[in-house]
Order: sequence, then structure tokens, then C-alpha cells
Amino acid sequence: MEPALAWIVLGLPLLGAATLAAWPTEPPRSMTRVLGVGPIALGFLLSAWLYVQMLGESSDDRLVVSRVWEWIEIGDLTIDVALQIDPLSVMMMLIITGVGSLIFLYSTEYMEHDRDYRRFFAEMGFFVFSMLLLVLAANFLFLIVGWALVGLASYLLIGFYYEKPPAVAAAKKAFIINVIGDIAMVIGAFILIVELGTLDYALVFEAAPDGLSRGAVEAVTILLFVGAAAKSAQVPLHTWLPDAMEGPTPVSALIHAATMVTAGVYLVVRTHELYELAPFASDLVAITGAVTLFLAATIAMVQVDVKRVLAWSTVSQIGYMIMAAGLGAYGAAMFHLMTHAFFKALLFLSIGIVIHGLAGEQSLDRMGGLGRHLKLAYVATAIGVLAISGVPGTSGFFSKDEILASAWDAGDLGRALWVVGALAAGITAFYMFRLLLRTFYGPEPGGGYGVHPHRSRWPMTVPVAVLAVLSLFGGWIQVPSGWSWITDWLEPVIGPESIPGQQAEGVTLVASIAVVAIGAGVAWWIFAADPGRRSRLAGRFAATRRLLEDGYRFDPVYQQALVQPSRDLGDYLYGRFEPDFIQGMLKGAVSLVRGGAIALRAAQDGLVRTYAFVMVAGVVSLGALLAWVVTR
Amino acid sequence: MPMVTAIILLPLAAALALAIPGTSRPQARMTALLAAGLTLAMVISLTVRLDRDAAGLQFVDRHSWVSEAGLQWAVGVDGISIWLLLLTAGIFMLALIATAWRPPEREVGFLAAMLAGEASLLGLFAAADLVIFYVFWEAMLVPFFFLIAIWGGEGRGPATIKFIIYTMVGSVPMLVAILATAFVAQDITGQFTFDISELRGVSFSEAESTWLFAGFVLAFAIKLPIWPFHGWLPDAYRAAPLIVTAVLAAVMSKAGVYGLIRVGVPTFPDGAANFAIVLSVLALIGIVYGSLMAWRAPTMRMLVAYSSLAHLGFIVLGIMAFDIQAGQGAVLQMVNHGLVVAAAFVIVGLINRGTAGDHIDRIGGIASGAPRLAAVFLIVALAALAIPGSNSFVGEFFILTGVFRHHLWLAVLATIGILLAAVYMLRLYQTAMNGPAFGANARAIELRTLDYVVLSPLLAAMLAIALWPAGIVGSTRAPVAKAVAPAQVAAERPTDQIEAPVVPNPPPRALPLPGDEPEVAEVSP
Amino acid sequence: MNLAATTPILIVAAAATLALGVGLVPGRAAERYGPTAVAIIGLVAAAVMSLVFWGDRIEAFEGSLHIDRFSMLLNLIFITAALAVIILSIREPGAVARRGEYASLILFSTAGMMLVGAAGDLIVLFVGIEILSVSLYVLAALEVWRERSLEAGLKYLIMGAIGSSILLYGFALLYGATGTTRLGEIADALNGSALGGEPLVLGAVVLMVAGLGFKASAAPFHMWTPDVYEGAPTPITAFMSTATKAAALAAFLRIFTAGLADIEADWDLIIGVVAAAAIIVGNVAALLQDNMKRLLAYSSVGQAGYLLIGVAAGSIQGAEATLYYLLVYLAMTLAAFAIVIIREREVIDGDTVQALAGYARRRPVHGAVLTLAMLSLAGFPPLSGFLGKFLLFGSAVEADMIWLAVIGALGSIVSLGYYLRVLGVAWLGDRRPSPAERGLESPPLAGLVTVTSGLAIVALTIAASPVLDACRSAAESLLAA
Amino acid sequence: MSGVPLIWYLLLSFGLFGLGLLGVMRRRNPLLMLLAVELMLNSANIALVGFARHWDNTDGQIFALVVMAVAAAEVVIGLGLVVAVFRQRLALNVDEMSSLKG
Repeated sequence: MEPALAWIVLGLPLLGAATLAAWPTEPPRSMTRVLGVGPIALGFLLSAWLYVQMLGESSDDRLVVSRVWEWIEIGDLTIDVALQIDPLSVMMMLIITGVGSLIFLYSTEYMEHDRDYRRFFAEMGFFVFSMLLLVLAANFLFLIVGWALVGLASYLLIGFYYEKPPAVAAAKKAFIINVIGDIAMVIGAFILIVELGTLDYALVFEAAPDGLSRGAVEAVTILLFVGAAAKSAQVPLHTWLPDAMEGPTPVSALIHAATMVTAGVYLVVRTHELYELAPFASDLVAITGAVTLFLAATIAMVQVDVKRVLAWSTVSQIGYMIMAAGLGAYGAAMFHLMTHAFFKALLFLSIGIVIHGLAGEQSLDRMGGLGRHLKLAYVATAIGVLAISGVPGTSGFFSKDEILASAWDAGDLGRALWVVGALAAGITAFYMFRLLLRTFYGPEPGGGYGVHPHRSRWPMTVPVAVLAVLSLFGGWIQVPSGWSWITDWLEPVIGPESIPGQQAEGVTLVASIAVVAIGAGVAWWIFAADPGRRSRLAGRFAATRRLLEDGYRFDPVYQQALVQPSRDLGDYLYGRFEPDFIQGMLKGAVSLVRGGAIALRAAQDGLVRTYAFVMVAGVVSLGALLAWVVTR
Repeated sequence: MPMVTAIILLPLAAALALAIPGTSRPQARMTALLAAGLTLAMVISLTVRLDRDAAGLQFVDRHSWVSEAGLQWAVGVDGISIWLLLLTAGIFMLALIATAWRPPEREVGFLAAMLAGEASLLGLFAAADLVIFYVFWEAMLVPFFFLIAIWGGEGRGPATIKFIIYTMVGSVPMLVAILATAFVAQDITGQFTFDISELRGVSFSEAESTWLFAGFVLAFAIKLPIWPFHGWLPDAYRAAPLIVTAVLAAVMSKAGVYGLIRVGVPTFPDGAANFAIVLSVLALIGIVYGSLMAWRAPTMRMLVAYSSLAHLGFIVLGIMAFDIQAGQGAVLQMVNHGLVVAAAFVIVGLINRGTAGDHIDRIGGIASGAPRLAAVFLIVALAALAIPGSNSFVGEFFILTGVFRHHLWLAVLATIGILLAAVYMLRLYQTAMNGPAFGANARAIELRTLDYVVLSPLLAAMLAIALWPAGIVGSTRAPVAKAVAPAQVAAERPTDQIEAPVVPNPPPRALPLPGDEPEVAEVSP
Repeated sequence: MNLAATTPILIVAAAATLALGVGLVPGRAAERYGPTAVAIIGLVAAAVMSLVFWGDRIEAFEGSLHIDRFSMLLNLIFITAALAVIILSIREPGAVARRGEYASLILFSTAGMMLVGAAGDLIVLFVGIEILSVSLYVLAALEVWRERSLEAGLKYLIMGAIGSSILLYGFALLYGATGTTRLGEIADALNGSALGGEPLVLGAVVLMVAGLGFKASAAPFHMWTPDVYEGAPTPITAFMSTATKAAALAAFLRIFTAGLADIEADWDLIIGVVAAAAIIVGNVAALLQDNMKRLLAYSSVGQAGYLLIGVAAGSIQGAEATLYYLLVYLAMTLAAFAIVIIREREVIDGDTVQALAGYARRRPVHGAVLTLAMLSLAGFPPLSGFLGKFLLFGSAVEADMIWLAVIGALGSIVSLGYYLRVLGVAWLGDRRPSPAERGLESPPLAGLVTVTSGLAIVALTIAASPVLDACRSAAESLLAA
Repeated sequence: MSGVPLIWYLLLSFGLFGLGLLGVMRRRNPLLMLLAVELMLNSANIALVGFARHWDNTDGQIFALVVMAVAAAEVVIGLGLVVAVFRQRLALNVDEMSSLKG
């Protein structure tokens, strides 16, 4: 196995991005395309090669740490610039570069009309680099670095249309919430340094069972999970992701669906050795995932903006992964991460074709009947909807069922979470079919389409097609009671994983088919069977609907409880405290001295008598002082 | 050749040469750039030749000045001060280039004052003797007084006065403390000296140590500044010409922290230990306070000024933690803050090129007309908010690591500052750069060739530190370990954290007689 | 007898008499240049003789006069001040009609100071003080046609007479307590005696501190200083502020540090208090002054406080520091006054601070000297003023009077308020409306005095070591008796 | 020693000194002030002479003689100034001479 390959894969997108950024003028578009897509595609090929190489190794030799230079030696802590090359990171590399290549290719066409073509690809390239750094890092420090840099890339790309104030605000929000996560991870790293004296994965995991007290390991894992929650949009740090849809659609597909937002899952899996020592934290992770997946699913039911529907569905799907990871089903979590990358990217890209075709229109209220105009998008979206809903045979079916089956087997908590997950699966089917039906089915909106929905060219269609195939059949690599390639592949990292029992598989299979059918049926009943029913129902559930539309009002609460008080405090300090108190101290001292000077000036009245008097008084008081001192 | 002395005297000599009436502008520019360049070259050569593993001062240069009073000229560098010298020489070089490219009125005088300022700062960072330290501490005021008073903007009069009064209020008790230190030490060891390395390890009683430390710390607290002694800062930063503000923030603000780690903590460990929590809490308040102020500040300068208050709070936290990692992080962070804040002020200057004032809310959307500037601005803003992967992150991370080890809640609360840094830096960046364009002539703001000359060294240095912090941190380990070891003992830290040996009371030695060269004794552990 | 040893004093006194005579000689040239020339020659000769006697201690008139390094060092200070003032007084309006008297009075005053410096006996000391004072009363009122000059002279005379009486009474009490007027014998009488803390001695101490404090213009005995300084002709003010203060400090050192060394516990505190009061009052009151002479007067009150720190310390180190600071103070004050004198000749109301507006920009060399002088007066490192204060504070700290050092330090913060204001006006001030030109010529060699003083400030910094050696040996000779 | 005890000399001297001080502080005519100052100087003389008698040496008496000469010199200067004031047609009142103040 050649570790240098990993370095090359890591470096290529950075090189491409840097070249694009440093190019003195806007380079020709053809060159931008090559420099944008080329490194990622090449990276995918090299990752595949690395994968093939790794297949040839025995499972013990599949864990490699490749050091380049000593980054810092401070106190007794040494940190290297090093990559961890193992099945988990290779899997992530393949997903990132694979899905990434497709989305990059798609973007060459999607962004064709944009002024900042070069900037788009430079920032996307930077994102891929950061994401690769995140998954390849061999220690917590570079994990945090990668963690923050993907946040930065996300910030840049959400705010890609920086003239639009909503985009700018959304970018800021995403950044700030991610900083909260970063801080939590940093504090977690402090505990590791203080307790174990190292940040290297291998050393930490080796020393943790003996070196960390129960409290410390719970603290570390909870803190790391706060980071994961911020990045993966888990409740209560989820509010930024829907807003992040202000970014261009390919960005949403790559960063806010397929890769970056799943980093939290990766983190939990990567540090599972710690979570296994921390039952409380693991339960917290699982419960958070369950709460998130349910809340997000309910919110997704009423969203009008197509991309927001997808965003909430992303939050919900990551909730499944997190729940699985919290319950110890790491293989299932990673499996769902992969299939989700396929079908969610597919959904975004196909919806992107719609948006592109409608010149930026995103509201469901102004869509409908598009199936006639955009057949490919229709078919692709339908495949995506089937996959995410978990229709048997599609990729989502296998991965989601594995999660639920694992939950069934994971004790009382697992059973409870199973119920939530199964319920949410039905809701998922409902809102995804709602999306499908309201977009492509039914009548066209009043007044028709201002622009003629135009078809897309091959750079957009080919990735969609490839992803559609993957979404349909990508699940077959891990079939219950059949084979489990993902779990086997990851075994060197996550250890042997118990396979869900027959009962769990059976119950889950039945339940999920049932809820999907119900969910899809209800969607059909409301949105397709009778066009008027939707508005009638909307009127009946107005209050609930508003609550859901507002996402359970997290945003206003944060605004009123945290942001505004801080802002008011700042204003008070700036407007009142600083001038009155801080500046007042000096003013007071100066006016004291000045007052003294005025008094002395008044005493100097030019009269000899006064002078003589002062002199005599001076003599007397000196004498008194001396007498007092001597007699004391 | 006494390199360190030459480094200090060269800019001073150049400043005096410029002060000769009748110097023409081109001559002055050449002289200034040449002197600053040569100084920088000499500092670089020192950096290269420095023994990175040694704890004591190197390249020490000692001459008796007034031997009757124990006064001497003693300068030298170690693994801590070398980076501050490098920062000073580098930032001043860039400042002089920037001056030459947008010359102020009475340029010759300006250049002379800048060079004098450089010399005094270099002298301060190289001082190996308390009196020399004090001399440069005060001498620094003169050039900056003139720089603000003559070339300053609106409100320069009160700002200068405030600046001077505040600084003097701190430094004058320091003078008394310096004297008291020498006399008290004489009672203990029998030798009368102001030599910093000889005063280290004098076993002052706890009360003496506390009082003497108090005498010093006020000066440091004001110079830093630590909340609530920062009253001079906003006015001075507002009124000074931008280049001077940049230098003030980038270099001069390091004087206070440097004093803490060079003099305060190692010489008065018991006092430092008694004050550790007080100072740390004040620093913490400063972090939060400065961040909130920066968030609400109306102008870019004020924002950067108050952000400095917050950033320096981190450095103080690091030093007062008496932890090797935190100390090393603090030293690194001194350099980082210098680089970042200098770059930030360069950008403020560039934005001022296309706008009337520097009110943040009155400009917007510059990015569309000046994309390259926006990109650079973003990099600087991110470094300022210490995003992981940036140079500042390294410093803050290790500072807080060390603080966390000893004062868990201080470290946790200090992270509020990190969060708020993101808030105010993004406010600055986004308000000015993003949104619809208005209020500024973006074309005038966009980077030009000469701007790159100033900015790229700063950015390159930031990148270099981010990629290889060991370059700086490596040389600081031994000196920091030596500096904090006595305080660690005083704070009753576990012995496995104390790296450097603590030698009590250096052997008594008679007052050197006139003409009697004191032997150069650098005790290295 | 050792009459030879007293030659510096005799030369100055003789030159004074001669100058008076030369001033009466008819003839334009003789009248115009005669007295000045005689005075300069006499002073230079006395300086040379003082240098010649630098070395061993010689007692003249049975110990009434001590010709030691202390007195010789002070001689040099007095002579330098007198020389500078004579040079600065060339073409002084007040002296035009009476050059002979003018030069002669300055020389007599100098001779009186030299007596004080060398005094080994209370009588000699008193006589010396009176000679210098009486001469200065006349000099202060020299411009009798100017109301302010007259007022200054009269005020100075009345106040001075009160001061002298108080001092004399103190001397009388000291004599009463010890039975002798010889300082050496007084010291012997106090040595090991139980006189410390006796009312008679305490009274003597208080009255002497007050009387000498008056001459040194230390608060609260300073009230006359600003008025007299402002009213007197400026060169005379310069002379008073440098030489008189040096003489008063010499008397302090002779009496307290040397003579009353054994009862230090009785006087170190009140001298410290007087020093502190002077520092506070002088520096604070100077803040609001608009007249340079008045400002410098208050500043000199503050400086007197600093000088007294060395006395209060009561040690060799303290005496050494005071002597060194006297030298520095001489240079700084002469520099400042020289510029005021030059400016005064140029414009009407030239002694106001405002008259200096923009002056430094126009005359950068003078501006530089002014800057040096002001910064050094403020105690800005590394200038010699700083070094002097540093040593003084050091002696206070060593004598366990940290509070005094702190007050001194705070005073120097306050002092920045007015010193920097002068600099601010001089460098940055707006010259409009430009002051009415007076059109008098500057003294020919005034520039020389200015630059020399400026250089001296620097030289005393760089070559502090040999100078301090000299000061130390002078201080040691003080206590050698 | 016989004769008047020292304390009486001193009391007299103190009294005169106090009178002199009072005079200086109360009077406004410069001539009278000079007189008061003269009183103070001479009170010191009395003390000196008294002490000389007490110690039985001549130092005090010599001192007193010198002081007389000095006092005479001072008074002469004072009178000269008074005359000058008179010639300037200014009031002989020191309170009026307060143009220098502040």
C-alpha cells in the first residue's frame, strides 16, 4: 500500500483550488473546468487504487499512519502532520471524491451562467481538500483543523451569492454555530491533552481505557458530540442547515447533504473506542439522533421551499445515522451515510435541474406538472424519493432497515428509539412523496411558467444518471442475512459488529414496509387524489402548521435568549460603561489634580502677609509633626 | 561584534541622522529603509544562529555604565525575545515601506520618529537589565508621543495626553519597584545589581515578592492593556495615524506581556502566584468585554482596537497559568497577534483609501469591486478569530490547554471570547465586504502591486506559522520552562510539571568595582 | 591659616570689587565691556583654582572654612551658573545703565554662595547666605522703573528677611544646645550625647529646615518663588533658580547630613515631608501657569523637593545623588532659561508659554535643546534628569522611605502635564497671531549657552560614571570631618 | 552660675521673635515690616548672647555682632527699595503690590 497516494489525493484539490485562486485574471472557463473537476476525479481514481491496494493487504496491515513532519512540540506534547489511512478513511475518501466528482461535473454546467465561475470551483476544491483532511487526519488536532476548514468552506459557499443579504446572514449563522461545535471539540481535546498527553488517535484509544476516568471520558465524548451535532445539524444546533440552502444547489448537494454534514457520524465512528467507554454519552448521542430525526421529519412535512424540504430531510436522515452510531451500530451508520450520500445528492441534483430549468424558482407553490417538461429530473427524483423513503430494494431500504433492526436489538432504549425511527420513516415517505407530487404532478401553477423549463446538457444529466443507479442498487452491498461488505470492510476500525437478529430484521421489514406504504398513501391522498384537499387540511391544522413551518421556533428563542441580550450588553458597555467608568477613572484623577492646581493658584494671592503666614504655619506644623513623632 | 547593541543602535542612529535639518525626502526614505532593512537582516542572522535549546540569554552584550549605582548596559536575546525582535524589525520595515508609499506631511520627521520607536522597542525586548528595560520602556513614549501628537487625526491632543498619563501612572511605580527590588535583593544576596538574570532566583519573602510584583504589574497592565486599565487604548488607536496604530497594536502592545514573562513572573514567583487569579480573571473579563465592545464598535479601528484587548487577554491568561505549554503558546500568540493585527490595520488603511470615514455600517459590498482585497481580508479575519488551521489557533489552543490544566473554568469561560471573535470579525467582514455595494469606491480599494509588498510578508509569515509552528515554539521551551519554574514552585504545582531547576539565591558577589568587568554568568540548567 | 586655600572665594570677591570699579571708569568701551570681561576672567580664574584644589581636604580659619571636594564641586556649580548668567545678561536692558553694579552683585552673590559651600561654621554659613541674598534682593529689583521688578525685589527682601530670621533663630538654638558654632564641634557634641529629641535641638531643626527650605524654595516656604522669579530680570531668575538653590542644598548637606548626622532620626522625616510637599505643590501648581518664568518657578519648587530627597536619606548615597542632580539641574534649568531669555528679547511678552508657539519648528536646534531640557526635567529616561531622580529615589528606598520615592514618582507624572505642554506648544503650536516683535538682539553668546547646556544634559547621561565618582568623593569629603 | 537665668533671656527672645512675626504678618507698610523683621533678627541676637553667657564662650557674641551688620545691610537695601517705590509714586502699602500672583 502506498501512503503517498493519500497525500496526493489530499493535495490535488488544494492545488487545483490554489491555482484557480491565484490565477491573476478570470481564467478561461474550459481551464476552470479542468482545474475544478480534474483533481477531484483524479483523486477518486487514486482513492480507488488505494482501495484496491488495501484490499490486497491483510486486515491487520490496513491501518497505516503516514507522518510527514513534526508540526509542533510544545511542553511534552508532540503533534505531527500525519494521515491515518485505514478502511474508514478510505471509504470516506471514496464517497467524497466519488460523489464529489459527479457534483463537480454537474456544476460545470449548472454554474455556467454565473459570474464567479472560477471562485465557485476554487472554493469547492478547497472544501474537498478540507473534507479529506478531516477524514484523513491522524490526530484530534488536525481533525479539528479539517473540521473548521470544512466549516469555512461551507461558510464561503453558503454565502456564495454575497450580494444577497439572506445568503450572507445564513453563512454567518452556519459559521457561528459551527464555531460553537469547534469550541466544544477543542475543550474535549484539552481534556485529552491534560489527561493523556497526546492527541494521536492510536495513542488516545490505546490509553483511554486506563488513562481516562469515567467522568473524563464522558466529558470528552459529550464535547466531541457537541462538535458533531453542530456540524451534522443535530438538535439543538441544527438551525443553520435549512438556511444554508441559500448556497448554490450543487453546494447543497455536496456539502449540506452528501459529505460535510455527515462528518458528525464519521466522528462518532472514528472515536467509537471512546464512546464505548462512555455509555451515558452514547445514549445521549442516540437520543439526540432520534429526537432530531423525528423533529426534522415533522418540519419537512410543511416546507414550501423545495431545497428546505431536502434540507430538513437531510437533518432527519443524519439523525438516523447518529442514532445508529449512538447505539453502537457503526457499520449501519456508515452504510446509511454512504447510501444517503447517493440518494440525497441525487435528489439535490435532480431538483437542481428543476431549479435551473425554472431559472432559480424554488417554491413548491409555483411548481407542479413539471414531469411533462423535465422527464429526466422527474425519473431521477422519483428514484431518489423511493430510495430515501426506504422502498424495498432501493439503497435506502437496506441501510435504514439495518439501523432500525440494530435499534430493535439494543435494549429498552433501542426499542423506544426504534419506534421513533419507524414512525419517522413513515413521515419521511409522506413528505418525500409530497415533494415529488407537488413538483412533477398535478396542474401547472397559475399563469404557467415565465420561462420555458429547459432541458439540461450531459454534464448535468450524466451525474444524475450515475447517482440514480447508485441510489437504486447501492444498497445491495449489504443485505441482511446475506452479506455485509461494509461492516466487514470496516472491521479493522470498528471491530466485529453483532448482526441484527432474525426477529429484529423481520419486525423491521414488516414495519418499514407498512409505514412507507402509509406515508406514501397519505401523500397521494392529500396531494394527488383531490387537488382541493390540501388547502382544506391546511386550514384545519393552521397552528400546528405554523409551528412546524417555523421549525418549532428555535430561531426566535435563540435570538431572544442569547443574541439580543449579548447585543444589548455590548451596547450598554460601549455606550455607557466605557465612557462613564473606564474613561471616568482618568477624568476623575485629572480633575483632582486640576482642582489642586486651582486651589494652589488661589492661595498664591500675591500678598506678602499670606506668604508669611503660610511660612509660619509651615514651621508650626513641622514642629508639631516632629514633636508628635519624637514623643510617640 | 556586539550584534544586539548594533541592532538597537542602528535605527536610533538613523533616526538621529534624519533629525538633522535639511535632510531631503528621498534621502530620508533611503536612510530609513536601509536602516530598517539592515536591522531586520541582523535580527534574522541572530535568529538563525540562536541556540534553540538554551534557556539563558545569548549574544549578551554588557558594558558598565554607572558602576557606582550598579547601572550597566546589558542586552541579549533568548528563545522568547528573539521572536519579538523579529516581529518588531519586520513590522517596522513594512511600516516604513508603507510610509514611503503614501508619504505623510513632514515625512522626514515621521520616518525619524518611527525609527526611534523601532529602536526603543528593540531595546526593550533585548534588555537584560531592569534599568535598561525601564529606560526603553519610557523612551518608547517619546517617539510615539510625537507620532500621535503631530501626525495624528481628530482628537489627537487628548489622546496623546491620555496615552502618556496612563503609561506614566504605570511606569513610575515600576521605577520605584525596580529600585526596591535591587535594594531588597541586596539585603538578601549581598550584591547590588539590576541584572535581570541575576535577580532571578533571589528568594524574596512572600510579602516582598507580592509588593514588588504589584509595583511592576501595574505598568504591564496599563501597557498591555488589561481591563480596566485600557482607557487610553481607544483614543490612542483612533487618533494615531494608521501606520502608527498598526505599530502600536502589533508591536508595542507586546511590551506589557513581555514584561510579565521576562520580569514579573520569573523574578517574583510568589507575588505572581498571589496575583495569578486576579490577573487571570481580569484578563478573562478583558476577553469578554473587549469582544463585546468590538462587536458593537462603530468603526473598523475601534473594532480592531478592542479585539486587541481581548486577544491580549488570552496571552495574559497563558502567562499567568505558569504552564509550559500555555507559556509557549503565549509567546507564539504574541507573534501571531502582531502579524494579524498589523495585517488588519493594513486592510483598514486600504479600505480608507476608498471611503470617507471608517464607519463599518456606512460601507458595504466591497467584495464585488475588490475581490482580491476581500479574499485577503477574509484570510486575515479568519486568522483574527483563530479558526483552527490558522496561526492564531495554534497559539490560543495551547494557551488554553495550559490554562485548562490548572483553572478549568477560566479556560472554558475564555472560549466565549473565541465565539464572540467569530461574531465580531464576521460582522466586520460581512458588513464591509458583502451585501449590496454602497458607500465606498471599491476600485480605489482593490489591491495594487505595492499593497502586495506589504501584505504578502505578513500573510506568508502567518501561513508559515500555521504550517510549522514548531519553528517558533521549538526555541521557546527552555526559556519558558525556566521563566515559569519558580512560579510553579510557588503555586505548589506537581513536580512532574516543573521542568527547569529552581536555584535559590545566587551566590553573593561583591558590587563590581569601577572598571571591573562583571563576568558574564549565564546559568543554563 | 591656609589663606591660599580660599583663593577661589577671594578671586571672585576681588573680581566683584574690580568690576564695580571698572564700571565707573569713563569711556565707552570700558563701561560697556569692562565689567563683563572682568567678571568672566575672575570666574574662570576661580574655577581654575577650584580645580586646582580638587583633592585633599584643607581647613582654613581653624575649621571655619572647609576647602574640600564638596566645596570645590559646588564652587564649580556656582561659577558655571554665574558665568552663564553673565553671558546671558550681555545687553540685558536692566543692566545697561549699571553694568558695573550688575556684574559685581552677581559676583558678590557667587562669593557668598562659595562661602556657604565651604562653611565649617554657622556664622560663616549665615554670612554667606546673607551675602548672596542681599545681592539678589538688589538684583531682583534692578529694573526699578518696572513696577513688577520692584515688587519682586521688595517681596523677596521682606520674605527673605523673615527667612533669614527664622534660620538665624534656628542657628541660635543649635548653638544653645551644643555650645559651639563650629559644625565639626557640633557634630562631636551630638555624637553619643543624649541631645537627640531635646526640645532645643528639635526647635533648631525645625527652624533651620524652614529657613534653608525658604532659600531652596521648598514648600511650604516657597510662596515668594513664583512672584520673585516672574518679576525679576530673567537672567537673575535663572541665577536664583540654579545657584541659590545649590547654595541652599549645600547648606542642608553641610548642616544636616554632615553636622547633625548623629541625630538623623530627628530630622529625616520632616525633611522628607518638606520634600514631598515641595514635589506635590510645585508640580501641581505649575500645571496652570501660562508664564514660562512662573512655570519654571513652580517647577523649581518641585525640583527642590527632589533634591531634598537626597538630604532626607541622610546618607552618602543621598548626598551623592543630590550633588549629581544639582549638576543636572543646573544644565537643564540654564537650557530652559536661556531659551526664555532669547525669546524675551525677540518678542513682547516673550516670557509666556504662548510666545514659544511654533518656535521649535523655526529654530530646531533650540527646539531640540528645549525638548531635552523639558524631558530631562520631567525625568524621562535615559536622560540625566532621569538618572538623577533614579539615584535620589534609590537613596530614599535605601533609607526605607519608599513613600517618598512613590510621591516623587507621582510628582513626575504630574510634571509631564506642564513640561509636555511646553513642548507641545513649541513644536505644534500655532504661531498666529504672531507676537509683536520686540526686535532686541539676543545675547551674542546665548546660543552657545543653550547648546552647551543641551550637550551637558546628554553628556551627564553618557559620562555619568566619572561625574558620579566626583560627586561621591565630594559627598565622602562632606562626612570626612 | 549666678545672675539672670538663661530661661529669662530665652523668654524675652521668644517674645520679641513672636512680636516680630506678628508685625510682619499684620503690617502693610514696608517700613514697619522691615522694623518687625529687625525685631526678629535682634531677638535672635538676644538668644545668642544669652547662650554665649550660658556656655561662657564668645561664639554667640561674635555671631550677634555679625548679625547686626547683616541686619543693617538688609535694612539699607530695604530703605533703598522703599525710596524707589516712593519715586515711582506707588503707594507704600505692600497689599497694593500684588500684581504678581497666581
